[in-house]
Amino acid sequence: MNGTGLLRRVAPQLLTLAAVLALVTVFFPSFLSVGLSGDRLVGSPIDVLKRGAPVALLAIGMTLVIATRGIDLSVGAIMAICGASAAFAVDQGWSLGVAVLLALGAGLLCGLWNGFLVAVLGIQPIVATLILMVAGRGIAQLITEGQILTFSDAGFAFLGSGAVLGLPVPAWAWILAGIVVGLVVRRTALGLLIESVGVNLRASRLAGVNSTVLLLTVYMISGLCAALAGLIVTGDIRGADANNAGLWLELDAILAVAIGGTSLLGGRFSILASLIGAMIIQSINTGILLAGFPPEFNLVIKAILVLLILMLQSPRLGDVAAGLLARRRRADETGAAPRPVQEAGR
Amino acid sequence: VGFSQIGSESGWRAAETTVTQQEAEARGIDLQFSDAQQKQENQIAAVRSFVAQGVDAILLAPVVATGWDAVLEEAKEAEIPVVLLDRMVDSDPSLYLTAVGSDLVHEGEVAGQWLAEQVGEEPCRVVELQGTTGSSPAIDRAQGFRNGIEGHANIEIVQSQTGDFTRAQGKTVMEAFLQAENGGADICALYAHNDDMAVGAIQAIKEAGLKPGEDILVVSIDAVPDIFQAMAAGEANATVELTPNMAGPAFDALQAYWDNGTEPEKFIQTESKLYTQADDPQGEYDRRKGLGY
Amino acid sequence: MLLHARGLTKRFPGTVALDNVEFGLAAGEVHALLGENGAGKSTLIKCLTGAYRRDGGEILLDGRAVDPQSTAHAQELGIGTVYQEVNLLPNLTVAENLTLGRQPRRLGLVSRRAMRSLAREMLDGYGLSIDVDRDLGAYSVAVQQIIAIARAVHLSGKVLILDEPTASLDAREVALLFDVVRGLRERGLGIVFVSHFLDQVFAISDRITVLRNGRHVATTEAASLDRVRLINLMLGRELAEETSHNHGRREAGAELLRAEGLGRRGRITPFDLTIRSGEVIGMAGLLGSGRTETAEVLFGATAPDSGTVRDAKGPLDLSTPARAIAAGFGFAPEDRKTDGIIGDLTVRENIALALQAHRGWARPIPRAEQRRMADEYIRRLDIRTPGAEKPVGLLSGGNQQKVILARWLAMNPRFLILDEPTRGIDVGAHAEVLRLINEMVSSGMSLLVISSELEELVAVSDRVIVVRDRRHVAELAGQAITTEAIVNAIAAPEAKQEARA
Amino acid sequence: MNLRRLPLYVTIAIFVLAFLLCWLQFPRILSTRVVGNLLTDNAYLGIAAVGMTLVILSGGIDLSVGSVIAFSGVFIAVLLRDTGMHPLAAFALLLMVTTAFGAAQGALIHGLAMPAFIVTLAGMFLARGIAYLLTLDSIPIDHPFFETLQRAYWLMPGKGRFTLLGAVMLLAVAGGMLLAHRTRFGTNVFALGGGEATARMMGVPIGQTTVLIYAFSGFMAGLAGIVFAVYTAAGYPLATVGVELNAIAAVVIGGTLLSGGSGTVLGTLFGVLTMGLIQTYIVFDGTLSSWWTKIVIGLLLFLFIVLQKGLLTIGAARRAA
Ligand SMILES: Nc1ncnc2c1ncn2[C@@H]1O[C@H](COP(=O)(O)OP(=O)(O)OP(=O)(O)O)[C@@H](O)[C@H]1O
Ligand SMILES: Nc1ncnc2c1ncn2[C@@H]1O[C@H](COP(=O)(O)OP(=O)(O)OP(=O)(O)O)[C@@H](O)[C@H]1O
Ligand SMILES: [Mg+2]
Ligand SMILES: [Mg+2]
Repeated sequence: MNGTGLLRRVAPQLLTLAAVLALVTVFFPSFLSVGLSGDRLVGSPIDVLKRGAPVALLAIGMTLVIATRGIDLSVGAIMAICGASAAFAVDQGWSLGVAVLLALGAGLLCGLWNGFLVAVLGIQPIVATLILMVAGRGIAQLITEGQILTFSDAGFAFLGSGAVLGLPVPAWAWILAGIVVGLVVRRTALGLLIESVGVNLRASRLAGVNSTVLLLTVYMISGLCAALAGLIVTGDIRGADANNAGLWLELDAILAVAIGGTSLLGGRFSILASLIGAMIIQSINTGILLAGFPPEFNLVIKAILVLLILMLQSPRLGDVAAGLLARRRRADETGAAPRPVQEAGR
Repeated sequence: VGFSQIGSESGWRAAETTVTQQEAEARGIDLQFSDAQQKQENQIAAVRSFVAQGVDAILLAPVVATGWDAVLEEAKEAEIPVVLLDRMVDSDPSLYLTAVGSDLVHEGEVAGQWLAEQVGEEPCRVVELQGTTGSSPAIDRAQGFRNGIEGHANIEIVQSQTGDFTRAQGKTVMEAFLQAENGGADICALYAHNDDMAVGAIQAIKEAGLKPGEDILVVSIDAVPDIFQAMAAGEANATVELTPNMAGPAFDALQAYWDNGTEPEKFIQTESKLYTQADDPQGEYDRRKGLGY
Repeated sequence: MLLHARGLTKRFPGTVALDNVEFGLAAGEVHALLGENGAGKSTLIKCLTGAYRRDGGEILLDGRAVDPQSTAHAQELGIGTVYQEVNLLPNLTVAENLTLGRQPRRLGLVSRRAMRSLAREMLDGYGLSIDVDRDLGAYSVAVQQIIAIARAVHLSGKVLILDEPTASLDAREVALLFDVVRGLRERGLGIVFVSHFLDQVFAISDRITVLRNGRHVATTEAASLDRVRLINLMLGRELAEETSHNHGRREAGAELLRAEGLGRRGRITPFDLTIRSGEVIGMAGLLGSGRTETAEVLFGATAPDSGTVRDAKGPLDLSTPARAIAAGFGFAPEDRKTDGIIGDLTVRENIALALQAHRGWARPIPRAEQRRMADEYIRRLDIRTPGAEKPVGLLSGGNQQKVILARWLAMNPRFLILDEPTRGIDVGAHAEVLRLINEMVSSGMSLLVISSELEELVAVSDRVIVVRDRRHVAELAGQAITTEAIVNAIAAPEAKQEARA
Repeated sequence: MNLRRLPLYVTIAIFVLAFLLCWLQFPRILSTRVVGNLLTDNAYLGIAAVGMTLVILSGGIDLSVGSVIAFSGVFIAVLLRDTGMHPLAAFALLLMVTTAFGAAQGALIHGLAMPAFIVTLAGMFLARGIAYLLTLDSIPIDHPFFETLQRAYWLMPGKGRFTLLGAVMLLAVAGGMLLAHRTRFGTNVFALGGGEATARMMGVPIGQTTVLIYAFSGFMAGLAGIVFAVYTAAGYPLATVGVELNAIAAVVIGGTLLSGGSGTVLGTLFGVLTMGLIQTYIVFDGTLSSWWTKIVIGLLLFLFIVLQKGLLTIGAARRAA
């Protein structure tokens, strides 16, 4: 997609983001201010970039999975597994590099498993990944033995809460991952093949697309993204919380993809739009926290905002409005034309 | 003995499970363990299965207070004594043998009183990290803390949000609090409904360039090992203990009941002890480390 | 006029599919609606039946303005329609498909028994012997087509619209259908008939309306028109040359492939097949006889469970389509909607897909190159589209078929299988496809062409394989290839094997 | 035998086989007590799953179910606490509310062409959020009528209880079967699942059907909420988190195609029972730690699904041959 095409594609998401930011600013006026504290930037926008990292990372992989007409419910559990593996490794005194490799390896393996169930055994994606969603947290707890496995490795903690050039590491992580994955799928033919499989698997196979390998790849990328997210949340709290790391984040990731305008029925996708979607969700979350409502309001506010956003983005909204208008106009013209007499059944 | 545990959602809960298993083993009791994954429906089903299996007694750590009448009656009909662990139920006391637990409201009070004592007459703006919205510890510990600071108009709770009992949410929400309260300069103390959230919040405070324990007082509940480590480093100020050893007293009561039918008291309260930096936090940490927290 | 459309206009982004079209249907007539691929025939029908919301114009039924909001509404008005793509539900049973929305009920519940007998009654007279309780998907496209027609006939109180109903039917079934249609005409229904088979059009129609590029060109009595004039009206130009018989024009090349004992249990009885380079093998047979299965086994779409295929260098691995493609095979399937096009992707991407899949994801075809390819084939195959970036699902049926052909031409395979390549293609394109086939063959490619149109087979084939009951029963070659010979081979239980010239 | 029935038979066969295996290990599992428990403990899930089956058959999904159940309990509890209403009146009011809620979701899905997954995800947030707004506490219900409902059971030989709740579930399944397989509406649901565009061309009233489907699911979720409220005699806003996923899993294990258009309501019942059996087995085992419980549930789920898939493939191949 060239520059203007890309801009047109993500325009609704950008507008929505702007609207959400404006809304939050109304409730919390200093929301948009960014300052410099020491050598790092601070302020709510930076918080959004940082806190949105797990969902943004998950959304990258999820976008590809959804583009193949799949869904990956297990990413939250994979985060827990990978965080636990890394914390375990650090706890054992292994080097940070080993820990990171172990976590990424675990993520790839989980993705491979999902991909195997979907692509080779032909199990429906939602069920296939449900298995790991249920079992994955158990595996993570097995690794941590049910505890919150804490560590004090400064390097690992840096992954979660450090900053480079003023920007938090998690923000760098998703931005870079987004660019890398985005470039890989768009500069190679991967994106085209993924979309083709998502639109029509059978026809794609008959055109020679190796859908099995493609699906495996896509689920593995999703696993890898989840592994990165897991590393970040684990590093952030300096401990692997197998039970809570990434809990229900898969739903937020799917939401981000949907807000990003990628159809849950597969086909055309945009990673950039999904990432903006993730930032929209995070802005809502942070906004709710900052605005200081009682916590019991959180869910209702979020639900209403999400519904509003989706309704405004729905292509049908224009149609429906136009339809209503047109009907009124036509009725005006013909002086309330009588509806045709319905034929009695035969 | 069948043991229906809520789940393994926090370090404390895991420790309770471990301790229960250890206590059972020490007494030669065959423990049937069932994890309900935070769902009452699973717990009810598990208790029913225990009854169907014909166990000798049931330990139940109820996820909520309500909704136990029917299944407890079934156990009673099958003459299986039920002991409640660490949380109460709303049912008629005749339906269970006894309950072992601490008083959640009291825990909050202890924390609140400590803070009131600590700040004296100084004005103090407190931020509160609540537990999971709607859970009974969240409700009771919030209430207790308010009781504890009652009459001290200088202490004001200015922010209150849920941190879901987790470290990550504790940290996230604390970051927002710091943003909202002038970079944290306006905050005098943090009250967290459990230690895990406090540990997360402490990191957020440090990352904002403030000193937890000094710039912002930190008081929380549970007394898990990590908070002692923080206390030893001077980053947390106080915690209220909730002992994970609920099973010990429970087994004692059961033993007495089996031996000669002694009906124990209906509520066996465990102590809600306050620990501060003065109480040898390093030593407490070492003592607790191996308990499976 | 029974049904009258005035000034009908329908715009799609980038196209005006209907431009102020006038169309009148009288009671008791069969009115053929003709035009090239993309002329707007299907769009007109969809506007008439409420499937599309029109942008302008009015529709009169029995002189009263009607405004069908949905196909259900049109059905209530007494308009029954068979749309171009077989629009039935493969996951429902035949009986459910036939009676959907009108299932007989007892005490509020659907009565299965009454539904079954109603369904059987509806199918009466079409010469089908099928189990109405089986899922529709278990039957071939042809059977589904007949069921769709039976459903529409049942629904049409006043008007019956048939959009290319005969595309997948054989001569016998067409004859049966025409009997039904004539019966309805007697009863005073108005019937709209769309087809690219001009013989059929002349056989059944009373009047003809021709559309071109979304505009109304002419409406005349069928009797007053001859083939050439009609074609000129449709094309707006003279058709270059009629394709002719090619007997003896080609030299058989060297042996390219040899299949031995290839088959799959339950699908196709093991067969032997030799393919020489630069020849066209035609494949004839009744519907459901196993022609598609032969193609699928050859292409790895269904893995064979016996036999081998080898070329000069040795055995080939044809276990998946991708491997077959790697071995230089290509396959344009019969059911283009589910097996052919990738609807949401653009014409460009659809054309480039096979080549791209073959090169692997890491070696993308540069966009400029894709564009060049797409533009070239749009020009060469005369694909009617506003541009290469149009989603292929929005093209008219015939143009979709051309896009799939383009996909394989871009691969330049040594052996290409075309399953019903001319189905649903207009006269102009039809000649074009046949010309293409000849062109490909003369460049050394070998083809296997499956077709229900025997003339077409006779015209292009060097050899013809006849399939019956899932086995290859005869092979004709050279001068022996005549429609009579093929019909005899299909019909005669003991086909004359000596037809092998 | 019709090919479309195969998944149902496979599901039933797997359930019976699994039950036999459990019985070999724990003979006590074959008792009326366990069977009674299986029906009672899974009553709310079964009812919700019937609604979910129709939704999935139509090619949709309803994630709001768990939250609606929780909302229902809270709604009833608050009504009974704060007004003098009879529980039956409260039930009726609740069913109207949840049905309307479902219908609204359906209307959004159809009217704005938004994916069901997302609309119902928002619905899930909304329903639980409203439950929070009603109360944060768990509210006990101690109405005599509730006790009557709770105590209504038939004592089977062997001390097992066939409860009213279990009966309600079986009725709901029977009703669902009639609705899905024997009404025009049901066929329309299948048609929608087979392909929306095609169904539209065939004259299926898409909008009306979609709204009705989600309204039905909302109704069933409300009914499940009532059953759950009776089951626990309380309303609790945090209850039944994630039940929608269990319901979906039960529907799929029951042989319904998640992409829609193929499946049976009866299969769903066996899917629910299979999930219940897994739970029971794990409690009977009693040695699994928290994490092993999760892993084993996952493994068993995997096993069931793969076995089902395998049997289906073999069955289909055999028929083709
Ligand atoms: N839904 C749609 N969106 C956009 N363009 C469309 C759509 N449907 C049809 N068109 C365009 O409208 C024009 C007329 O198409 P239509 O299907 O009516 O042709 P047709 O005469 O039926 O052709 P064929 O003989 O190939 O079936 C074509 O250019 C096609 O690309
Ligand atoms: N007239 C009919 N009555 C009953 N069953 C039929 C009829 N025609 C086809 N079938 C069934 O449909 C199945 C699928 O046929 P299919 O279309 O694959 O065969 P084919 O040889 O490729 O035919 P085609 O000529 O359409 O390419 C066959 O197995 C056959 O049993
Ligand atoms: Mg057409
Ligand atoms: Mg065929």
